[in-house]
Amino acid sequence: MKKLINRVEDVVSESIEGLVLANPDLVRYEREPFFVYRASSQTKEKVALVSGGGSGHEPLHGGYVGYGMLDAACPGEIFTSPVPDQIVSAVKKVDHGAGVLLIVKNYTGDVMNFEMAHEILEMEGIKVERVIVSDDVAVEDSLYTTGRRGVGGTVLLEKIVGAAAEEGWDLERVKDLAERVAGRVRSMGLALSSCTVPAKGSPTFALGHDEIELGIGIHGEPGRKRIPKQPADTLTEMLTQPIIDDLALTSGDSVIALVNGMGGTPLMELYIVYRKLEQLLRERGIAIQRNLVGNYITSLEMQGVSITLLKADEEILAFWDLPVHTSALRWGM
Amino acid sequence: MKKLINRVEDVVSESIEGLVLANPDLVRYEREPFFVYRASSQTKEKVALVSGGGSGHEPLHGGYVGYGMLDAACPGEIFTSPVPDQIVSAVKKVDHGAGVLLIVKNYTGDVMNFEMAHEILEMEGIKVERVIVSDDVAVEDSLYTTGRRGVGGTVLLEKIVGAAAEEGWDLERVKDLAERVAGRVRSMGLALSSCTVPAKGSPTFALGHDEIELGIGIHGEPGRKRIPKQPADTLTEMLTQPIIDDLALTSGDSVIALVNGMGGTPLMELYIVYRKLEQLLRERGIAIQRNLVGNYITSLEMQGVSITLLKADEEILAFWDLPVHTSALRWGM
Amino acid sequence: MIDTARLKAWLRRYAELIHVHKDELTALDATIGDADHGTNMDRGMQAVLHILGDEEDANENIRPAELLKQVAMVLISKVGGASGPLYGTAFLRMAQAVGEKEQLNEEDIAQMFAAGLNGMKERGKADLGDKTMVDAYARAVSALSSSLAEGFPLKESLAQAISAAKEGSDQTIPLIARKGRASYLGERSRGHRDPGSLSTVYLFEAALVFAGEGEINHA
Amino acid sequence: MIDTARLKAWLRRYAELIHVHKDELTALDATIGDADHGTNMDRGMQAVLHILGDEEDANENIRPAELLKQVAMVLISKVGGASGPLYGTAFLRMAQAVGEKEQLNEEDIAQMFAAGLNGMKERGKADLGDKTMVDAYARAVSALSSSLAEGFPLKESLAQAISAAKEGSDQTIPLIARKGRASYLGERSRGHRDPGSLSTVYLFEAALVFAGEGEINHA
Ligand SMILES: Nc1ncnc2c1ncn2[C@@H]1O[C@H](COP(=O)(O)OP(=O)(O)O)[C@@H](O)[C@H]1O
Ligand SMILES: Nc1ncnc2c1ncn2[C@@H]1O[C@H](COP(=O)(O)OP(=O)(O)O)[C@@H](O)[C@H]1O
Ligand SMILES: [Mg+2]
Ligand SMILES: [Mg+2]
Ligand SMILES: [Mg+2]
Ligand SMILES: [Mg+2]
Repeated sequence: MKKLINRVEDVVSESIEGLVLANPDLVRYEREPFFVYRASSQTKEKVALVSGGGSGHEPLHGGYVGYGMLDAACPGEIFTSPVPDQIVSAVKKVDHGAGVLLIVKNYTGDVMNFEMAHEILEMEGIKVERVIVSDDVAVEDSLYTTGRRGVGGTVLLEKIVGAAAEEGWDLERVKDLAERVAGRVRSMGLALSSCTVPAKGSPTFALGHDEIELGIGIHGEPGRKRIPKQPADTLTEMLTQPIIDDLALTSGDSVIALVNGMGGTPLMELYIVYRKLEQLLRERGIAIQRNLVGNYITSLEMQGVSITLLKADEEILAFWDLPVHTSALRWGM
Repeated sequence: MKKLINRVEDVVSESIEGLVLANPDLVRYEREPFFVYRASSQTKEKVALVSGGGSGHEPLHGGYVGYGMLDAACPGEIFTSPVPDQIVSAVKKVDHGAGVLLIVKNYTGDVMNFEMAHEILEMEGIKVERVIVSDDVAVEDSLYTTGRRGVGGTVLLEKIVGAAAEEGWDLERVKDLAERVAGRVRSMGLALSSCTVPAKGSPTFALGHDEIELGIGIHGEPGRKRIPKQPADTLTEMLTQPIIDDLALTSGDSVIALVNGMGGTPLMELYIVYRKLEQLLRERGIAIQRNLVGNYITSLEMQGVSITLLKADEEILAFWDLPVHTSALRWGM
Repeated sequence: MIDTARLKAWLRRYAELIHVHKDELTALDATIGDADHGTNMDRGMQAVLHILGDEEDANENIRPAELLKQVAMVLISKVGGASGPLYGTAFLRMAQAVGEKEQLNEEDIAQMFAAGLNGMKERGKADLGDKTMVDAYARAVSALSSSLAEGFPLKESLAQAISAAKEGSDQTIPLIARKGRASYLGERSRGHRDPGSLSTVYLFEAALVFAGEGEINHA
Repeated sequence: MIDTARLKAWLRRYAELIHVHKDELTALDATIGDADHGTNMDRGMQAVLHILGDEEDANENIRPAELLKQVAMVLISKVGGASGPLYGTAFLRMAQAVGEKEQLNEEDIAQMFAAGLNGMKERGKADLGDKTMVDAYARAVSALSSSLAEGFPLKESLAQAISAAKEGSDQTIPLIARKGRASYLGERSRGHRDPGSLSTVYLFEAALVFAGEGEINHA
C-alpha cells in the first residue's frame, strides 16, 4: 500500500485537520467526540443539517459543511459509520432551537448509530428528524433486504435541502423536502479498480486486467456483477438505463445530473462519460438542467464512476441555484 | 489499460465535448482547428488570455476558460503541445483589439509551437505577448538546459492575471504582472504511481511497491530520483523545503499555496499533505494567505501530489480574491 | 459463581481472540463487506481492555451490571459501523439482565446472553437465516440454555454453545445475506462466511473462562 | 534525377518506417520523455500519406518545393510537441532550398538536407551533443556531403549518411540531455537513446529510394 498518509490510525483526524486548516473561515472541528461544524456561528434561527458517515468518501461530508449546506458532519473511521457520541455532540453544537435534520445514508451501521443518537437526543428534548438516502439502483429494493444504499444522491440532497434550511424553512418542511428529494434521486456506479482501506493495507477486491465491477457502492464493496471491459459509451449506458427506468423518466422531464468520480478517475474521463450521458438523455427528450462533474462522493483512490439523476422541478432547481459556500461546492458567493 | 474512454483517438475531443456540454453557459469549442473559448462574447475591450498545452492535465486548461481567467485554451493531444494552427485560430477568435497574452508552460514543444503561432500572428498585425511559466524547482535551471518545467504555478498565474485583464489592464501591464507572478511561483511534485498514456496503453514508468518518484513533472516523465516510500509528513517536507529555499521565503512572508493532486490521489490525502505544509510554513513564520487543495493540474490518473507556493503581496492577493467563474475554479459569483 | 473479576477475564480473553483474529475477520468482511470488521472490533475491544486495566483498582468492586454497561458504552462509542451498535446494545441488555447481582450463577449467565441476543435482534432487526452474527449468537444461546436445562455443567454447556455458534457461523456460508452490507451483493454473497458470525463465535469461546478455562493466559 | 514522384516515394517509405517503429519510438520516449514520440510522428506521417494519396493525380506535376512545403505544413499542424515544429521547420527549409527546380540532382539533395538541418537547429537551438535528433541529422548531412564531394555515387553516399545517422543516434545514449524533455532528467537521461535521433535515422533510411531502392514495396 502506497498512500500519502502518516500512521494509519491518524488518517481521518489528520485529513480533517488539513481541511480545517485550509478553510479556517468555513469550518472548525472538535476532537472528542470528533466532528466538523461551521465556523460562522448561526445568528438566525435556522434548522440545522447534520450528516456523517464513514470517512474515505471525501469531500463528503466535511467538504459540504458551510453556508447553504451542512451545519455539521461526523466523520467515522474509514468506511465505518460514526458513533452516537459524535452525532449527539454535533447536533447539540449546531442546534439553535429550530431543530435538526439528520441526513443518513442507508447502511445498517449508519442507520443504527444515527438511530441511537436520535433516541438520546429525543430523550434530551431536542427536536430531531431524520431522512434516509437510499438511491443506489444497483441494489434490489425489497422488504426482505436492508433496501438500497445511499450514494451520490446524498450530495444533491444536502445542497437542495441546505438551501431550504438557509431560507428559514421549519423542520417539518425541511424534512418533507428532504423526503421528496430522496424519493426522486437514483444512482449507479462501477469500478475499474478496487480501493485499499489503510487499516487493511491491500485492495478490498481484485479485478482482472480487463474486468469491471458493475453496481458498486462507495465502500470498495464488490458490486452486483463483474463484466469484461467496455467502451465508456457502453458503460455509461449500462449505468444510465437502470436509473431512467427506475425513475420512469420520460420525454419532457428535467433532471439534475451528477457524474461522479470515485477518487482515482481523471476529470478527462468523467467528461467523456458526461458526454454520453447527455446524449442518451437528449435522445429520450430528458433535459439536464444542472450538472456536477467531478469527485463528489468517493471511495478512497478507487477508479470508477457513478451517475446520479435527480428528477427536478421548479422548486428543486430554485434551491439548487441558491448560493452555496463550502470547501467542495461553491457558487453565488 | 482500463480507462473510461472509447477510441484512443477520440479521448481529447470527446472529453472537451463533455466539458462544453456540461458548461454551455461558460464555454464553446471549434473543431478544426480545435480550441475552447468563452461562451459569453466579450463586450468590453479587454486583453485576452490564451493558453494551451498537451491534454491529460484536466482541468487545465479548458477548465479555466471563463470569467476572470482564460479567454481560450488550445488542447493538444495527450501530453503533446497544441499546434500553431490551433493557437492562431484561438487568438483570432478572442482578440478584440486589446491584444492577447499567450501563457506558455516551459516545454520545448509548447514553446516552439507557441513561437510559430506568435510569428504568424505578428505577421498578421495582431498584438501578442507571451509569458513562459517555469516554476518546477525539481529541474535544475541553467544556461545549458531548457530551464525549468511549467507546472502548478500556471494555475495561480492564470487566475491572477485573468483578474487583471478583467479589470481592464492593458497588454503591457498584464504581461508585466504575468512576468512578476511567474518570477515568484515555485513548485515541486512526486508520484506514487505512473500514468498510462492511452495511445501507449501501458504505464510510462514502473514503480516498485515501495518506491516513490520525486521531482516529477506533469507528463508521467520520470522524476529526478527514486526514493523509498516515506510518511506523508516527510514527503511534504521534501517538496516544501526546496521551494522555500528557491523563493528565499522568510519569516513574515505571505504565500498562496496550492496542494495539487495528480489525478488519482484522493482529496483525503491532499488534506493530510496540506496539514503538514501549513505546519512547516507556520514554524518558519510564513503565512498561507490563500490556498487551493484539489486536482488542478494533473497527469491523467497518476497518484501523487505537487506543492506550489506563490510569494504574495497586496496586489496579487487582491487579484486572487476577485470573482472567477470557470468550470474548475469559481468564487464570488 | 461468576463475579466482576471473572467477567473481566472473559472480556480480556475476548479482546485477545479478536486481536489475534483481526485480519481474518477483516478479510472475510473484504469479501462480502467493506473490509473493516476486524479493525472495528479490535478498536473496540482494545478500548474495553483499557477501561478494564485503567480502573483495575477503582472498579475492582463494581457490580457486574456496571461493568457490562461500561463495556457497552465503550463499544458503542468506539466501534461504529454495524457491529458497534449491535454488540453495544447486546452488552447494555446484558447489564440490565444481571440487575443488582454481585455474583452470577449458571442460570444468570444463560439469561445474560439471552438478553444480549434480544438487544441485538431489536437493534438490527435480523433473524436466524439473514446471514448475520445473529445466526451464531442465537444458536449459542439456545444451546447454552438447553444444555444447562438438561443438567449439564457450565463448562460442557459453554462447549455446546461454542459448537452451536460455530455451526451457526458455518451455516451462514451458503446463505444469501438479507441484512447488513453483504445484502447488497445479492446472489454473490452466497458461498462466503459472515464475518460478524465469527466474532460472535469468539465471544462464546472466550466465555469458557467462566468455567475456569483460559485465565492462565492472563495476569 | 529526383522528381516529385520520387520525393513522394521517399515520404511513403518514411511513413511506413515510422508506422512500423511507432511503438519502439514511443517506448524510447517513455524512458526519458513522455511516451508519445512514435504516436506523434505516426499521426503526422499518416496525415502526410493522406495528402500524397488524395492529391495523387492533382499534384502529380507540382514542383518538389510545393510538395515539401505541403509536407511541412501537415507536420506542423498535425504532430505538435517538439518534433512537429522541428521536422516541420526542416521541411519548410528544404522547400526553400530546392527553389523552382523540377528535378533534383545529387547536389540538390545534399543541399536540401543541409537546409533542413539549419531550420531544425534554428527552431530548436540544439547543437551536436545535446542528445536530440540533431545528433543524428547533423552527422548524416556531413557524411552525405563529404561522400558526394569525394565522388561516391548517391546510393553509397546515402548509405554513408544512414550509418552516420545511426552512429549519431548511438552516441546519444551516453549523453546527458541538454534540450527537450529529457533534459529535466539530468543525470538520469544518461544511458538511454534519444527517440528523435532514431526517427531521424529512418528519415535517411527512407531516402535510399532516391537511389532506386525501396520502391518495390510501394505502389
Ligand atoms: N441488521 C443486522 N443484524 C445483525 N447483525 C448485523 C446486521 N447488519 C450487519 N450485521 C453484522 O455486522 C457485521 C459487519 O460488521 P462491521 O463490518 O463491523 O460493520 P459494517 O458493516 O458497518 O462495516 C456483519 O458481518 C453482520 O454479522
Ligand atoms: N530543442 C530541440 N532541438 C532538437 N531536437 C529536439 C529538441 N527538443 C526535443 N527534441 C527532439 O524531439 C524529440 C521528442 O519529440 P516528441 O516526443 O515528439 O515531442 P515532446 O518532447 O514534445 O513530447 C526528442 O527525442 C528530441 O530528439
Ligand atoms: Mg464499515
Ligand atoms: Mg509530448
Ligand atoms: Mg464492515
Ligand atoms: Mg514526447
